[in-house]
Amino acid sequence: MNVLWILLLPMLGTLVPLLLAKQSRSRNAWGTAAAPALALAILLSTTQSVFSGEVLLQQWQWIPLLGLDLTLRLDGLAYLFSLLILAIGLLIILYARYYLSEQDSMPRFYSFLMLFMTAMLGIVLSGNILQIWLFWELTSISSFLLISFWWHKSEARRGARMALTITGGGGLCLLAAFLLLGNIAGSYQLADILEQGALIQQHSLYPLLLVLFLLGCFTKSAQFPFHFWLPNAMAAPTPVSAYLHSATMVKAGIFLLARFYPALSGTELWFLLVSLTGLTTLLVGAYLALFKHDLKGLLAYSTISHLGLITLLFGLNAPLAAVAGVFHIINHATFKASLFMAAGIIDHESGSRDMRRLNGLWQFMPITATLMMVAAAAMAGVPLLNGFLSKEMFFAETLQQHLLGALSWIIPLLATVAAIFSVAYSLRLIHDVFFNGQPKGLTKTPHEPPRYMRLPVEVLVLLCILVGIAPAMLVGGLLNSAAAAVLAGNLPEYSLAIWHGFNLPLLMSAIALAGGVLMYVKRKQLFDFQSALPGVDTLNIFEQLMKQLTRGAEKLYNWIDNGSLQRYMALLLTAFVILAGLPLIQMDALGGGRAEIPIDAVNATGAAMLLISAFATVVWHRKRVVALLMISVVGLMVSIAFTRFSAPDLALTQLSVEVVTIILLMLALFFLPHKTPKQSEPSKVVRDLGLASLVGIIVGSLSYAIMTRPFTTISDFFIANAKTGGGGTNVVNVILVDFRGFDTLGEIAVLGIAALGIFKLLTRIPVFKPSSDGEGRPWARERHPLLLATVAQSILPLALMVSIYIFFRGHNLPGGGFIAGLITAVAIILLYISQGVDWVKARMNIEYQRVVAVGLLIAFMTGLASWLFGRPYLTSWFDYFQLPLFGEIELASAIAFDLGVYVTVVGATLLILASLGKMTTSYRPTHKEQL
Amino acid sequence: MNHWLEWAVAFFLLLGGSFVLIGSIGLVRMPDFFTRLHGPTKATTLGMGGILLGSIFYFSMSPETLSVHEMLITIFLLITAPVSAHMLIKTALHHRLKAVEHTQGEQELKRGQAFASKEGNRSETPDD
Amino acid sequence: MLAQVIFLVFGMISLALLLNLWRLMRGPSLPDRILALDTMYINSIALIILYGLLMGSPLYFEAALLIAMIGFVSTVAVCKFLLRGDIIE
Amino acid sequence: MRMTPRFSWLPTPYRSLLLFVIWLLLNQSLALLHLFFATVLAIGIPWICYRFRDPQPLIERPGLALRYILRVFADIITANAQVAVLILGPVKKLRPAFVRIPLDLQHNLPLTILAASVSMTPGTVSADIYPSIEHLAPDEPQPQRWLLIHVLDMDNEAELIATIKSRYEAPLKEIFQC
Amino acid sequence: MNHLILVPILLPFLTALLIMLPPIHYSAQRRRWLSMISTALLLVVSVVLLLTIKQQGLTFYALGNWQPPFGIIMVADLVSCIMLCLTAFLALGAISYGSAGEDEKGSFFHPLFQFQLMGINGAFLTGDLFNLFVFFEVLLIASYALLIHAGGKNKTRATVHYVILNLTGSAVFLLALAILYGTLGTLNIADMALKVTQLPDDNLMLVKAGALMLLIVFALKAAILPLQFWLPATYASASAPVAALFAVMTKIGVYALLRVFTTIFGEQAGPLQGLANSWLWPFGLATMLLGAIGVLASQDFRKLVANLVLVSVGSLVVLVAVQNTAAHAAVLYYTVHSTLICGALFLLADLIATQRGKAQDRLVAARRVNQPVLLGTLFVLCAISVAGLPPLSGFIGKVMLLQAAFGANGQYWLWAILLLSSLLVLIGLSRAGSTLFWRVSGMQKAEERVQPLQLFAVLWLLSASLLLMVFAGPLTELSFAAARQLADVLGTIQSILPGSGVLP
Amino acid sequence: METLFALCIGFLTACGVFLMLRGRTFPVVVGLTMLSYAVNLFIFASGRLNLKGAVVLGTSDSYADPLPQALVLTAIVIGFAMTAFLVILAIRARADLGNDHVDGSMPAPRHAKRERTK
Ligand code: NA
Ligand code: NA
Repeated sequence: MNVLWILLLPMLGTLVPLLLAKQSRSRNAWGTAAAPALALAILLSTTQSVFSGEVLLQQWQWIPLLGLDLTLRLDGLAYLFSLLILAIGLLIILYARYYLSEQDSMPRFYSFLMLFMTAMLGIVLSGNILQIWLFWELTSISSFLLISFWWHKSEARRGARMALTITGGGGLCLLAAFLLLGNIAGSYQLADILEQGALIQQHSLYPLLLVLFLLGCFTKSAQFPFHFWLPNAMAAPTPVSAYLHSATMVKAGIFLLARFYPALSGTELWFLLVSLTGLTTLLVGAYLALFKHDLKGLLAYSTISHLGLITLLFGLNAPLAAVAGVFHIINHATFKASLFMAAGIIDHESGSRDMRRLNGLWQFMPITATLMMVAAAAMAGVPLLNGFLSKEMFFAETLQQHLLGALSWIIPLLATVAAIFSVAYSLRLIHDVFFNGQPKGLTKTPHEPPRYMRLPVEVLVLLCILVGIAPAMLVGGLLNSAAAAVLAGNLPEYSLAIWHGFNLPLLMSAIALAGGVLMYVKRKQLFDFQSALPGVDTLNIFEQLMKQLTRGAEKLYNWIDNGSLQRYMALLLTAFVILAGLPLIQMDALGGGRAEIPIDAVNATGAAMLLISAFATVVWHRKRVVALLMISVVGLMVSIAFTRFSAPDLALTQLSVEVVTIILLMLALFFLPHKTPKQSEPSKVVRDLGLASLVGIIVGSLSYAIMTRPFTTISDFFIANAKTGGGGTNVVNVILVDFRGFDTLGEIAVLGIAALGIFKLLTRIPVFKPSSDGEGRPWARERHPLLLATVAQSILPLALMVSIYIFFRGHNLPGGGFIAGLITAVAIILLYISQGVDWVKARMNIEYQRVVAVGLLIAFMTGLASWLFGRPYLTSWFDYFQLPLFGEIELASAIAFDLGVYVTVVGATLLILASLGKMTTSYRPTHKEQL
Repeated sequence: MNHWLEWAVAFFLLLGGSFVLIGSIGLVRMPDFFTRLHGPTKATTLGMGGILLGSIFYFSMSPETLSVHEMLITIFLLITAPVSAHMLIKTALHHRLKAVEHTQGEQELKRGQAFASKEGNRSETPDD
Repeated sequence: MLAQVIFLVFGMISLALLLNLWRLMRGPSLPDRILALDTMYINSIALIILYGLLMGSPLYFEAALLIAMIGFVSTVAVCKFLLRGDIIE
Repeated sequence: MRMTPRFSWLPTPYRSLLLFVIWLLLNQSLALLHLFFATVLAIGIPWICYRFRDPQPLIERPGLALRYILRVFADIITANAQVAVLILGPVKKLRPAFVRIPLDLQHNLPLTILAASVSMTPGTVSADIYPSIEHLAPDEPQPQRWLLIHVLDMDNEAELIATIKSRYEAPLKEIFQC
Repeated sequence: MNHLILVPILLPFLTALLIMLPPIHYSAQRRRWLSMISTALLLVVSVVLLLTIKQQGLTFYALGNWQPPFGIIMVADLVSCIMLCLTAFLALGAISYGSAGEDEKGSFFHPLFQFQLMGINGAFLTGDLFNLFVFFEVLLIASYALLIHAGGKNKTRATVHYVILNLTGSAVFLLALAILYGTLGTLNIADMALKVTQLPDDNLMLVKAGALMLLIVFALKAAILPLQFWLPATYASASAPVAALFAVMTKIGVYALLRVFTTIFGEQAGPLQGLANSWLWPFGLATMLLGAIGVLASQDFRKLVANLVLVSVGSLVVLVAVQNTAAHAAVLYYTVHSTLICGALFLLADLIATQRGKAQDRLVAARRVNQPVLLGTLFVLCAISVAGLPPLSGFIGKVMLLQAAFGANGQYWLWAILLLSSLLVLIGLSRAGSTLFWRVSGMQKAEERVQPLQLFAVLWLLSASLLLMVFAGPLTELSFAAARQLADVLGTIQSILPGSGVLP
Repeated sequence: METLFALCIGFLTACGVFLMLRGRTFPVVVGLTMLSYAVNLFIFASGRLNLKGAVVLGTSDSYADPLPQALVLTAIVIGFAMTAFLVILAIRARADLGNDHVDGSMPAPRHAKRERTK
């Protein structure tokens, strides 16, 4: 339970500042501090058992199928990091109370900070590697929010995005590494993985895994060449820098190196990748730090350098080096956090961080200056301070390794060079800021900070001194247990004494101190040399890179997707040609051996007419009216084909749909140009012709292949059961209203919806009403020719009669509700054509959308009625009744269903055609009318 | 099978088919739109009547039924053919189609075209 | 004998249809084309009735009836379109 | 001339009769059931459709009407034979013409029947009835209207006009009493 | 027989009709409430159905009491039930959002919305290939009509493309159906799976042609490269609730792929087994990458979200091609996650656009949103989830996807492209977020505020991401169970066609 | 006959596809209509051709396959609904966008495009 609370309390703590938002700033700070303080207390309560080597474990099932169980694991390493996170976190909370101004939203800051703390604790306490990743990414997110806290500053936004991009990318690599790791080890539990070091290192995927893993660690820990995000993250408020960029987040990568040390280290590859990266980073960071004029910039590069140092230590594949690494983690956290906070104080109280302007601050803030001097000295590795101890160990370790064979001496040499730089920039930090003449152009007079703002710095500096003097007493146990965890129990002999006698490491330290002082004294030449080099503005480069990436993406995307439907269609059809054509090519023979029906002259004539008129439609497609007439012939021939090949129902439907379509197209042509301009380039026409021919050839061949193959189908069932089970002799109709009635229900729904959609399309459409036809003739004078009007009125009853006839016979003979509905609708449309909208509206004022709804409802309810009899939806019913005089009659539920179809069709057709017709009248569809 | 009926069927079918064909020949042969209109309007209608009569007789040959519903198609064609012709010739007037050269009553044609298209002056009488 | 007659008439109707198509393609004016199409519709009725005779089946009657109706309505609609542009006004 | 029907439930009796017959034609049956349906529909459909009908003069002389129909039928057959000959004959010898016939009839229904009869019979096609009275205000007097016809082969214009007026227009005036 | 299976289709249908008729028809409030209540009820029904099926196993409903393979059947298995629940959940969010005023910007919003649901649910439930076509058409026609809701030039332009492409797609669907019917002689999916095993060699390639044509159709619906072109403009221009609902539309394509290519051409299909995989794999990867590039390239936020949809589609399709239980389980989990979160993003985009004045959702400096804290928080949460960052559901989805690829051919391609596209998405989202909320020009604030119903809608959809995370254990188990059921083709055939005898 | 039938289907498809590839809405509508004819005939043909088998019970002894006919009926109706929607959409696009190009705007001529990129 204990370990859980260490994580849970800060998590709950994210809410505290939000809840206290209305309270005073101090209360907010104290309230926020309460949760981590309590967590710290719990952590301290476990000291005994952790130091004794116990591993506290807690586990809950979460996603067993992914191998992701919530596991908390507190060992020495986790203890060390938790301690750093919580303790320094508390100091930061206190510090931030004074650092943040009135304009800054304190609840937001504290909430983000607590979120970050939770994430960090999550990483170090996790006992499951997927869970580690979960918290790992959470640190990226929360640090993004913290870096961009002053979002109105452009460099804050950019810095945050840069950090997120780099660490996010690294996080993805880490995920891949973890998945590989889990897969190799057969478990995602940390404990299992740490035991499988040998297995993992022998696996063929180990190199890939390691590279991915290190990419994750190095990006987070700002190792070269990913280091550049860290200086740019300095746009964040200083408490953030002090916390994230010195003590915690940048250490997350280091933490992982330490955490997986037993499983991954010890190989040649590990050494090469880790130690060389660390060494490079150590040098690059130290060198660049010297030339930064920004206080925080200098600290940032120094952090990079120290992180490189720690990385190098872990890369040396030596147990003692690992111990030194752990030790330096502690020391770096203390002195760097205090330095950042002190820098923040200077910034806060003097209004600047530019060391070219900050001079002689000793006279204004002696206490702060003293504190900073001590911390800087610790950073430089001055004896009696904690930094000296770990640096000493570091030097010793660089001397112990023989990894580069005969060239192994390079490592201690370069380490010393880095140390010289380290001393030089530390010296600059002190001298340039606190002495070196008078301040230049500061906006306010610097002064000491409030009492409690300095307190965190004081505490940390005190620790630097105390650890420096009595290391074994103060951090002996901590280091011991942490190092033991890193080394999986194989702790080497080592001593934390201040004095190891005169030895090579001490000499290296001395050289570093002396060299550093000398270098600082001679800094002028170095600075001149550096300023002669071309400056590298990483932020701008990154921004430019991102812009180029975006622009490149845009260009590529627009090149692929140029917004032209013709291209989309061509691609769709090409896909068709390839996918449908390939199997055809693989086929042995197209024909399937089924005997063909002989061709007769009449059918040949029909086919010829069909082909000619289809061809004519294409040829004349730009003369739209002519094309329409030609395609009517095609439609007519198709209907005749249906009749010829024993499908009277199809012919009827095709014919009735045909007429409605022609009316529709005629209506539409009024609002569209009558001619299509010639626009396609010849090459495009050729391409289209080719594509169309290929599609045609494939479809025709497929059809031929099917028709000439023998066949067995479920249709025999329909023929056998139409009369006995469906009560009708027209099998097609019985299929429609009974066997597959659900299709029909969907089909009339489509029709109804289309009608609604069309009404919607016509609502409030801007009318464009041509005053003359395509040739420029004004329209004819007579709106409603007399003969047509009279005849249309006489045809109506006839058509109604025919449609009733067609309706009722449908079940047993060709016909049915759909065709009947279209006949009725056409008869009414004929009235619209011959008499106009006003005339019809005066005699019949129906909202057709309601007719559609009623029709659908009838069909729907017919289906539902079968539930009353405990039957599935749409179960049909029919029976024969013997009536006196009339004889036998059949009643069937199919009739009711067909009635629904009929009403829907009438409603939908009229809604479509009449709405379109009404566009030029005072009854135009508007939205209000419908409301 | 009733022999007489069979003859009747053959007769009417042949008669109808001939007239239908003649109507279409007219459509192709005649020199201008107005003369072309006559064939399809009249000959074809009659031809259809013949074929439909043939069909009526044919289906009446089978013993149990008297098939007369083809009458309905005939009625329909008789009602609609003049209207179609009327609409077509109105369109032709509106489009000012030329009549073949030796057509008599040129002014009547002109006047008809004028009335088809003229806007306004609705009560004007077609007097010279 | 009847079968031969029916085939003969089939031939006549087919020829008539082709003639219609010729006029439809040839034009020259739109009314000419519409007239040709209207005639084609009517001739198709004959064709379908003949199919009915050939099959000895009355199932084709409705298709013929329907063509009579749609031929008329589409002809009227196209003419109205050419006359007034707006077919429902 | 009478424009309003005798029975409101049976506004158009001849049309009802026609529908009654058509229903029986369609179903090809004289069974009691169909007779019953035919009656219902013959009454019901005209009743529904009556609102979609402009008032027209009613047939006052049904006998005459029947005779007129038979005459037109006979004319169709003879006229068609003539037209067939003309179509197959030499095209050059045709004497096409446009002719204008003054109209005595005024109402839409008789005019329509006249125009239709003319279209179906002797080598003539009705082209137009003008002027149109569509835009006429209700109080304006009706102008003299004309029937424009196209003749395929015209012999004598006056004779043709006289034939049409006497053979078709006069009986229609009689039938509708207008 | 359990009528419950049919309710997800019938309920929205009836609701749509009732909304069009008096007395509901008359008042906007009544229309809204009926629509919302009905959708909530739909969710309840879907969940109950899911629980029932989980207990009883696969169940089917024979419409008209005509037994398969002759009649049309609706099949409820875990996969379809999960999709039903997803749709209802999403729809409730979308309809709530729409009821805050968007619905009155054009006619028939609620009926069309319900019709759309009917079509979608029908497509999920049907066990008949032609009936699937019909429901596709129902949902398509409703989507056409919804797409133009509230009007505007962009909508019209996008709709023209969308409609024409889909009409072509429908034609291909019909051709494919005809080929399959003409060779297999049946339309029932389970029966087709059975008939495929008895196919004469002569017909093999014909069936393959039909199947690959179906692949085109579903790829078009799912928006797989090179058939994805309709998607960005369509989704970016649609009215917010419509776009949110559309988030599930591409998933219908993925679902159909899963259904057809694991059942009909599943393990029993012999030489035709898994015939789509070699196509789906590369094109899925390409789609994913293109979507990620699109996220970077997008000049406005809605287009960015539309491209996020593409990314998710690409990931799903690749996994469909992997064709193992873990992959299909991942597909299911990830589908639910990505659909809901994309829906939430579309709604959120609308809220942001409304508050940014003229700039709308374009990624340029503009006036500050009125409620930066609220919208910003929502944005961050949505972004975290959709980018696959922890702790929201996206991260679980991503882990599932990556894990499922273990052992697949070309696993590293998938990993590389998936991770790369994740990075690109992260970059794109951080750019979008910082532009939308932080690049402020002028101090003028808009007056628009988020309405309660709108807020509810976004929170509702976002809460899904949280629930998917918290209950990830049982939900992944459910996904695996569903995937196992899906893969058990022989079992499916046995339960639908019990008389079909023992298969080879 | 099957050959002829397949030829017609293929030719109609090709014509329809060609028209659907045009740049204006109206030819696309016409092309779509043509393609629908082809597709309907194709579905119909999947039940194999039969000259003498209208599926009305009691009128024949070898019936055509009724199922494709029913499918075609559904396809015709749905096709009609879709065509209608597309037609009206074309009108709407013309009204909203001022032209009847499928992309809602005239594509710039090629040489003009090249100049712009220069
Ligand atoms: Na200075
Ligand atoms: Na109009």
